[in-house]
Amino acid sequence: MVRVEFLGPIQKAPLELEITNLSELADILQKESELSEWLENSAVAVNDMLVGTLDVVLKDGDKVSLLPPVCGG
Amino acid sequence: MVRVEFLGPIQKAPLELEITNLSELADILQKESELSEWLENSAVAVNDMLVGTLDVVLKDGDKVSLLPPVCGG
Amino acid sequence: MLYLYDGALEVPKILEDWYVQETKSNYGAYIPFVGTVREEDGIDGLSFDIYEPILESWFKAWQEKAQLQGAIIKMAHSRGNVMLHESSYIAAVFSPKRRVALEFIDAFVEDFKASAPIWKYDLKGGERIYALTRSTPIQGSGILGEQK
Amino acid sequence: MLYLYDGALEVPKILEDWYVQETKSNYGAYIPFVGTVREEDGIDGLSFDIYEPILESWFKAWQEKAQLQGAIIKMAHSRGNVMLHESSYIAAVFSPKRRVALEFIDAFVEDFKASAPIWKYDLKGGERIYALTRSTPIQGSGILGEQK
Repeated sequence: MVRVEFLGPIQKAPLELEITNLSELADILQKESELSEWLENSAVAVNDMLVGTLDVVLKDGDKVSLLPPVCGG
Repeated sequence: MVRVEFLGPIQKAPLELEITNLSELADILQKESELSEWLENSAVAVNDMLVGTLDVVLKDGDKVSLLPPVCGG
Repeated sequence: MLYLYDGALEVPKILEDWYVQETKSNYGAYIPFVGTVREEDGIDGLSFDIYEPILESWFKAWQEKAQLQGAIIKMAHSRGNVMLHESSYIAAVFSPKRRVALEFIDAFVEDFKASAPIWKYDLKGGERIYALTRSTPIQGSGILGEQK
Repeated sequence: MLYLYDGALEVPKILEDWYVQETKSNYGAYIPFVGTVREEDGIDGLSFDIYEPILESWFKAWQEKAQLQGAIIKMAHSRGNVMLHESSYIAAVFSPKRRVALEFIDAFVEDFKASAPIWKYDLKGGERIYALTRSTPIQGSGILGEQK
């Protein structure tokens, strides 16, 4: 299982999914219309490392995080 | 009389001179060999305003200051 | 060092603590940047969420950059609510050299704004409203939204 | 405001006083620059002469520049002796805007170094030695030395 967390203002409970890469996750999340804006403006981290491509293999126990636009300070 | 002050590290007592412009002051100070380095690297203020040229008329009561290289902080 | 606090920062105490910590370190320049909540658009204050694991790795990468230049950085940030005219953010650089310090604080604060995983909300009439229009997508955002 | 002190600056107190003075002024950014005496070349400390009339007019011109951008500046400097690891200089900018503050502190500190009528001496073995090689001629220097 891969845990998917939605950070900050994205009001969505974490998911536990049987997926093996980020591309599968994109397919699943794109079906949820209330997420569409967040998918376009959020960064993605796997095990707390930011990634820049969907070509990322996921294994059991991995954590994927969605980080919407930031504004610290 | 015009008062000429030597600021900071220039170890020289103030002068009181009968001069009418900065060009005359340059002639007088250039005769003092121990000042030659200071004349080359010092800025000049008349009545506490920095000036960039010798074309400055001086009148009785004016103050001329020599400001050697600075290093605040 | 990275310091996170619940609510507003005690700015004078933090600035003093950091100064004292480095008293004998032989740095010639200490530049703190202090961010304070401004009265604007009728807000009562701001509120912050922080995702600490990524904030820590982001900060660690900047610490290493600082070290390469013989400098160090420190940062403090608030979690939760910070009201008008209170401060939520301090970043500081210590360096032997003035130019390094001036350039570092600028680059660090700007990257903080663009990249640090912190989310800001306006507090307004009892509501907590995500400040979307003042927020910046982290570099590389949007990959999950790409149509294949 | 421009503050001159005999001997080392009480940095935490000054940083706090300035912060408190502007608590309600609605500035979003406060950036102090603190300059501290470094151990270098076997010095025991530094010593400073200041020519106040021109320092004040130089500072006033910068205050006016700051005002045009909605910012303010404050500065403190030591007169006389400041020993190792003590601080002799604080410059600070307050601004509604981060970018203005970051750019202003840089420009202000650099012009301070190049133009403020302050002379620095190394304290070494009981002597007070003018730091000529680290000093900068003020712009326009040398007119009295020109051969006619």
